[in-house]
Parts: sequence; structure tokens; C-alpha cells
Amino acid sequence: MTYTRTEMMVVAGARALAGRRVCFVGIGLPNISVALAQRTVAPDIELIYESGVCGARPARLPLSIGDPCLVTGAVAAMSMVELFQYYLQGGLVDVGFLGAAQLDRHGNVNTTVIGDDYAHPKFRLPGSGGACDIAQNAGEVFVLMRQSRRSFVDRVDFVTSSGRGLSRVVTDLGEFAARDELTLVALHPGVTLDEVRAATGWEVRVSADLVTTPAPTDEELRLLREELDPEGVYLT
Amino acid sequence: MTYTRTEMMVVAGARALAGRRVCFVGIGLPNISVALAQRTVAPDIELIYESGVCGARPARLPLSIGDPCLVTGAVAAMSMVELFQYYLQGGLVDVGFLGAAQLDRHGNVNTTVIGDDYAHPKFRLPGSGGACDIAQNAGEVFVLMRQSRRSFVDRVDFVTSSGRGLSRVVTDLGEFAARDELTLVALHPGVTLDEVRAATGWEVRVSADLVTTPAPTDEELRLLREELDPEGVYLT
Amino acid sequence: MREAVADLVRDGDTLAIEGFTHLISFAAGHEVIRQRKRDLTLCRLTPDVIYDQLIGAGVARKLVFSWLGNPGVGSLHAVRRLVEGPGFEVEEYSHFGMVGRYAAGAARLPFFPLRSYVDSDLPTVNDNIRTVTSPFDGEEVYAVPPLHPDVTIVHAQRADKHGNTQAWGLLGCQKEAAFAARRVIVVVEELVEESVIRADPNRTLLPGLKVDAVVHCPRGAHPSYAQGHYDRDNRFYLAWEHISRDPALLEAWLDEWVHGTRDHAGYLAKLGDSYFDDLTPAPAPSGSVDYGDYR
Amino acid sequence: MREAVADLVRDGDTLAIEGFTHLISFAAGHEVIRQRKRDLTLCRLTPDVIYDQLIGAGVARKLVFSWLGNPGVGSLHAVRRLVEGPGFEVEEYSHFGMVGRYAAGAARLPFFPLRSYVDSDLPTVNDNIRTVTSPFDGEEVYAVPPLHPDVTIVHAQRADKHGNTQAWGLLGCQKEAAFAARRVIVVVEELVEESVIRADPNRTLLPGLKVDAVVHCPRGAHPSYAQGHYDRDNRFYLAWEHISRDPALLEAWLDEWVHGTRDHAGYLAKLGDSYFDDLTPAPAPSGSVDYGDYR
Repeated sequence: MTYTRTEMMVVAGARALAGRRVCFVGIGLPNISVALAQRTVAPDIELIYESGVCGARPARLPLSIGDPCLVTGAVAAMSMVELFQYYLQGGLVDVGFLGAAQLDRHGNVNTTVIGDDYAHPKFRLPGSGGACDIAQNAGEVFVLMRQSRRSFVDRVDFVTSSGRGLSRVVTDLGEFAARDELTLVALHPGVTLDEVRAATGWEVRVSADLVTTPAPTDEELRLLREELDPEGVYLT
Repeated sequence: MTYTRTEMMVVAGARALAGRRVCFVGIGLPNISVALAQRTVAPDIELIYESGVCGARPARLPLSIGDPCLVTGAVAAMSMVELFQYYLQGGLVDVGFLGAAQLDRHGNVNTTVIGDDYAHPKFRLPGSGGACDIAQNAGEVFVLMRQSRRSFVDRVDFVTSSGRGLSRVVTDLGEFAARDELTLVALHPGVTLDEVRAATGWEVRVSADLVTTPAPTDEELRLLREELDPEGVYLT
Repeated sequence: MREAVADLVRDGDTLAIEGFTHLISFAAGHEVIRQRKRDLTLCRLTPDVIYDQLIGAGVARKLVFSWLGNPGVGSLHAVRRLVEGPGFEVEEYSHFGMVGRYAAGAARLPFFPLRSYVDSDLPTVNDNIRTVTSPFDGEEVYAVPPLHPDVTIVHAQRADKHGNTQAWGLLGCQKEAAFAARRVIVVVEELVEESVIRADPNRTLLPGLKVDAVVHCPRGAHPSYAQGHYDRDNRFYLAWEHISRDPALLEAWLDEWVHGTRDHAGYLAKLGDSYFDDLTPAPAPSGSVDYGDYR
Repeated sequence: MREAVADLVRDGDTLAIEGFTHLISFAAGHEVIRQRKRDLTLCRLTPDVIYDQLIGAGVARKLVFSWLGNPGVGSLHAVRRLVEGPGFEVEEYSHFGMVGRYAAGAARLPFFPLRSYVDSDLPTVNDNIRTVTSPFDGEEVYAVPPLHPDVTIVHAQRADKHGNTQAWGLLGCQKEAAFAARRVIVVVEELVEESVIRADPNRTLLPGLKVDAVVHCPRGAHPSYAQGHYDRDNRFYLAWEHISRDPALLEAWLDEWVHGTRDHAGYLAKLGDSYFDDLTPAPAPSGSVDYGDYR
């Protein structure tokens, strides 16, 4: 079956959750990856949302992390102060799964401003939300984002969330692991190293044992297209 | 109608709550006074219990501040961290109503140990419970206790709760207000100044406008004996 | 609503209309716009479309927040126009920081300690994010100061006439924002007998003794949602992207839907009765538990 | 219960059996006595009769608490005999201080700030009550350090097999004590289907991911109570005053009711079926709320 690079990215993100028990789900694309993971590699994964939900089992694809479908049928719904203090800061979260607007070679994430002057930004981004808190308190952090020279930069304009806890970045082109700096460890099928280099704002370090990501299976694609996101909310 | 000194004390304690909106109810005798106040001088008073209850309306006399009858029909039941942080420390409590084992002329309360050596007490008392917290955070503090040379002392053996916030002490003999030091402002009917002096471990200061407490009304006594404490849990 | 907002919200106030995606009192926000309040400091974790409308209408001089976007859609353009230009003040935190500010306010504490902000640039642009040292092991953690709104407005599923308020679903930080506030307005889908509240005391979000006004305003959270009552109107959130991009369109929208309606009943009448048909979920009952009648 | 206590409670552990008057797991406490655990540090706001029994049975070397009494009755004599004598360690706080210790543990914070202890002698006898200075206004408040029990045991009305646990009535600081703990045992009146829990997510006290063992043990809180299930057995609390005063009587009681019974079912059988007749309240239903079926 043919597939888009966004689908490959979402599938690779889902697979990265294999074996993880508790995932803190960030805004945007991570939502569809965790939904796929829950139906494939991680059926017992507990999903935690900064909106105050633990153990969500949504009957439809949530359009945001505050969607009512995340509450109905969940294990627990609570105040945010409880969620941030006891669940996240308390150390229950294995992996925080985030999106990002801009990221650098050290894994620092910028979701605050584009431009050098905070007070007079070229472009105002949404800000931290829970990202800065998740980055410091989750066992490890995965980032899921499209890669380009604009988003993959040598040095972010503003460090919203420190790269310290980041362990893995999944993009539409491949996958990076956090070593001394972000290191390319997998290329998605059909993507060349040159393409990755062209879409990265620094000289990419490539792992000695670079692998090719297995293509999405028919079942993964079927789940994405027919069950999880038939209206193409996340996938288009 | 004849009445006991304990009944007079409980009635005087209830009357002291007139005009108060939010009362934090301590362990022991305060329970029966607030129950009486709720049926007489303060029908709209909101009762808060350290056990985690706001707006209790018990269908029977609670035997302790953790009695299930305090929860059924209450406005709110919550965790203690919420109660202590948002209700008490948050400043919602007009008056904290406490019992005490030992009290001194400055209103300091001891409910911890009798004897000079904390590590080897002559007699171990229950300790603070919420009293130390209430003393500092309630708008004002009332103490309800029987008075004797053993309980009314010049200097308490241990300051469990500071006398700073204390404004009034109601005993079986009369009533004291906090001025520079505790000052007798009312004598219960039939009690003499000499009796009070004999039951006080320091030289009692007496207010220039000392009054006599009005005796319990028939209705107050009827409520106490027939409705609130027919089995004499608190009154014997 | 008119009286509650007129009496309790004053020009220059610090105002929090809280609710994380869920239970956002658009009706109260619209009334603030109708009454042309000015110079407000607006606080919210997620300013959402309601603050885009308020700020677009010119009621605010400052915004305190932690995530600035139209959830699931994109940007809040009216806010961004002001933020990217000069003269409008912003103060930003992470979600945990904002939650902590309300919590410190509710608990009357001088600061709220939290583990966040290490190696982040946020403390360099916000002097209200500082460090504090533990008196036990000497460890340093970050801290934020209390936030005490002059007025907090929360929407909930139900309250009694005394203001005893219950909510279910996402609870956000409404409790903390309300306890932290000097004045509290509660807006509800249903005004119920006191006995309904007292039947389930563990469900209570706020006691009446903390509430200054109760307003009965069904569907007052539209286009956000009220769990069990109606769904989020995602079409509206999508449509807002287009309206908000163009100041003229935004003004026309405010004229038509806010200034052009007398109150939220007028706004609903404009939407039409059938509007909520496909926003109404099938029932999913919680079930009942037994508190026991102890006497 | 036997396996849960054998696996999860170890000699030398710091153990918290929490529950404020309500939902105190006497059944778990008795099993700890049966298994003759030793050198425990016992934590509880209100040690209550269960800790008088545990300490009378010799399982503990230290007690951390905030109110030491038999509520509504008088003293805990077994505890007092040890506390007034040499060799037994105590560490005491106010209730707020104990609650704060659990809360700091649950939130993985190095300290919990609170307004209490000013002009009290408690900080002079407990070095764990110190001051901390606000990095904002320089105000000094008191602070207590986190408490991390090795094991916390809570009793609740119901849980599913995954340990997702719900409770109602007084909630004390069970949530904080459990989140603060390394290992958690939940003991319940009813083991229910997961769907019962998921029908009312706002009622959840603890998620299964924080729970290591679930034990189904009806009436396991006797002589304390379970809201809606049975009342507090005040006669027993009164009777304990007499038993606890005399070490020989206490030992005989433990021999008969704890060591002489195989488990809590045996203890209940000794009480007899009709024992709970007048401890059972008439129903007082909470009523149901609607979460809405969103799909």
C-alpha cells in the first residue's frame, strides 16, 4: 500500500511507544500516534493528558487534548494541580510525547517565539503549555515533528523546553536518538541521507548502524485511515 | 429549669457563635456547642471539620469529627490537603472553636505533654491535631474548656498552639476575653469571683464591666437534653 | 448575568475566566464585552477564543497565560496582533506554573514550589519565575508567586441558589482560580435544589461561602462544551480562524453576536433551537453511590 | 491479604495505614500483626486503635503522627506506655504538617510550605519543622519535608482488578499517602468491573498504575467504618479503652482476635453475621450525573 510521509511519521511515532506503560500525550500529532499505539504495539499503555485525564479510552479521535471523549470512560479525571503534582512531577510518567515548532541539535525545543527578541517577536508561537514541565519530569521525552531547515535549527531562538530529557525525535524523514547530540538512527523508506541533510540546519551526525524504518503495514494504514482519522483531521 | 455547669458552658459557647458565618469545629465539647448554635443563634453558620467536611448538617450528634453523619448531607467533602490549604489557610474561617487541656494567661494552649521534659513526659496528651494550624489561620479562636488550677496555669508546660489568635475562652465558671492577658468578662449565674480565683493558676484580671451570663433558657436546655445529646455523650 | 458582571467586574480588574477547553464561560465573557469594561488584566492557562474576542474588543491591557492558541486549529489572531506589536503586556508561564500561581493564591502562600524551568529561557523573560532553596536538603527548585484575581468566573453543570457548585469532566484549575479570587461568579447549566448538591458532597467544586453570584445560563459555555450537556462546537472554532484573522470581520462579528444581542438568550436565539441537535451526546450515566443515612 | 502483606511489607519498613476515622484498614493491620513484622516506622495522622494494636503487638520502633488518641473516648494506652517510657521514638506534627509531608512526598518536592507553628513549641522538639523564605516578598513560612512510606495501605469502597480505586465520604490524605509511597496496597469492600470505575472518572481516588496489590476484604475497616456500607462500631472503641489499659488484657485480645483467627473472614465469623445488623445505615443515594457518550 502507498502511504504519505506524514503517515510514516505517525506510524513510527506509534511504534516508538512499544513497551511503554505510561505516556503523557502532548498537543497535536502525538494524539494520533498514541491512538495507533494503543491499538497495535501498546494495548495496555495508560494515556495521561495535561487537561487532567488518566487512562483515557476515547470512543472517537480526540480533536484536542481537552476533548470530552477523553473523559467519558477514562480511569480518572482530576484537577490539573493534582495531575501535574502527583502524576507528572510525582514521577509516574514513563514517556512524554510532544510536538514542537523548532528544535536544535541538543534537543532543545522552542514553542515560544521566532526571532531573537522575545519582546518583539517575528512570529509568536503558542508558548509552553505543559511542554516545559513534561520535559523535566517525564522519564524520557519523544518529539514528533515535520523536519525542515526552518524547524531543525542549529540553535533555537528561545529554549521553551530543555533538551535534557529528550531521547528520541521522530520526523517525516527518519528518526533521531539523543546521544552527545541528536543522531540520525533511522531513515524512512525512500528517504535519502541528502534529503535529511537538506532539511537539517546543522551538520547531521549519522549513526554507524543506521537502519531503514520498516514501511507502515497494511493494518497500520487501515487503522489510521478507516478507524482513527477517517476525516483526515491529523493526516492531511 | 435547673442545669449543670457543663450545660451552662456549652450554652455560653453556642451563644458566642452568634453572627459568625464560618466555624472550624475542633474535637470534643465544641461539637455540641456548634450543634446548639446551629439550632439557635446561628442557623446559617457553616461548619467546617478538619476531617474534610464543609457545611455539615448531621442528622445525629456526631460522636467524633470523623463521624459519617457529618458527610451525608454536607455541602462538600474533600481531601484534608484541600481543606487545610484552601479553606483554613486560604482564610475562609471566621472562628476556630477548640477544646484544650491546659491554657495560660496569654491564651497559649497545651495539648501535647504535661511535665517539663518533652522526651519524658509525666503525662502524654494527644498532641496538636489541627489546633496549631487553626490557631494561626482562623480569623479568631474560641476555646471551650473546664477550668481548674490544673488546666488554667500561669505558664503552660508546652505551647502546642500559640495564644495569638485567641479571642475568647468559655469555661464552666465564666467567660474570658483576650486583652493584654485573659480577662474575666462574665461570671455564670451562681458562680463567685472567689471560685474563679480558686480555679485559676494566676492572679485573675477582672473586667471593669463584668457581667453575669444569662442562664440557659428552657429551650436551650430542651434542645441539648432531648434533641442533641439525649444519651449524655458530651454532657456527662 | 448583567447584574453580576456590572457589580463584580470593575475596570482595571484582574479577571480569570477559567476552564481547560471545557466549561469556558463565553456568556460571561460576552457580557464583559457588552459592558465595555476596560484595562483588564486577563488570566487564563489557554486564552482560547473567548480571550481572542475579549482582547479583540479592547477590554484588556495585559495577558497572563501559558498556552496561546486556538486548540486543534491554529492561532488567536487578535491576541497575536497585540502581542507582536508594542504596548500590550504579556506574562507567560508553563501550565504547571500557571496552575501553581492559582494554587498558591488559593492556599494564601507566598510562593508555589515546582520542578520545571531548568535550562528553559522562560525565567529569563519572566521575573516571577525564581528559585527557592529547600531548608532540608538544600535542593533548589523553581517557584512562582500567588495569583489573586479580583474576579474569577467559572462555568459549571449545576449549583444551588447559595452557590454550592458541582462540576464533572475536566476540572482544570477552576477550584484553585476561584479560591484564589477576591470575588467569584459561578455560571451554571442548571440551578438545582440544595438537596441535589448535598446528596453527593464529594462532587462539590466550590462551596457557596466562596461564591458571590450564581447565574443560571444554559449553554453559556458555547462554543466550548459542558460534559454531558453538549459537545464542543468545533465548527465554530474552525470558523473563528477566518474571522479573527481580519480585524474588520472580527469587529463585525462582535457587533452582530455580542453587541447585537441583549444577552446570552439572544445569542442562543440567533443560533436557533436546532443548532444544538448534533452537539448533544447520548447519555452516559455515572451511576449512583450510597452515602448511607446515618441517624 | 496474606500474600499482599507478606510480599509488600518488610521488617524495618516505613508503613502508613491511612484514613481519617473513616476507611481504616484494620484487616491489613491485623495481618501485619499475624505475620509478626518488626521494627516498623508507623505513620498516621491519628494513630487510632489500629496503631494501638500494632504497637501493643510489638511491630513498631517509631511513630510519626499528629493526634494521638482514641477519638471520642480517651487515650491509646499501649502507645502511651511506650511513649512515656524510654526507647520508643516519636516524631510529631500538626495535622496540616502531616498532610503536607504526604503531599510533598506525592508531588516529589523537597519541602511543603505552610502557615502554622508560629510561636508553637513544636519546631523546638522536631527538627523536621523548619522555616523557608519566599523568593518573592521575603516572607518566612514554615515547611516540612516529604514523607515517602515504603508501603501505604488504604481501604476503599471499591476497585477493579487493575487497582483503579474509588472512595467517597471522608477522603483524609489517602491519595497523598499513596502517591507518596513506594508500594501501595488497596483493600476494598467491593471488587467491581472496570466499567463501573470508568463510568465515573471524577470519583477515582487512585489509578491502578500506582497500586501494587488489590485485596477484596468486605468489612475490612471494622471497627472503623465505610461510608454507605457500615457505621463506626463505637461500642468497640469504648471497649478498647478497658482492654488497652491492661497489657495482659491487650495480649489476650490479640491472641483471641488476631493470632486466633486465620484471616479477616475468621475475625468476622467470630463477630457473627448479625453483628453488623445495627451498624448498617439506610441508603442515601448520591444520584447519577451524565458524562455524555461522545463518539
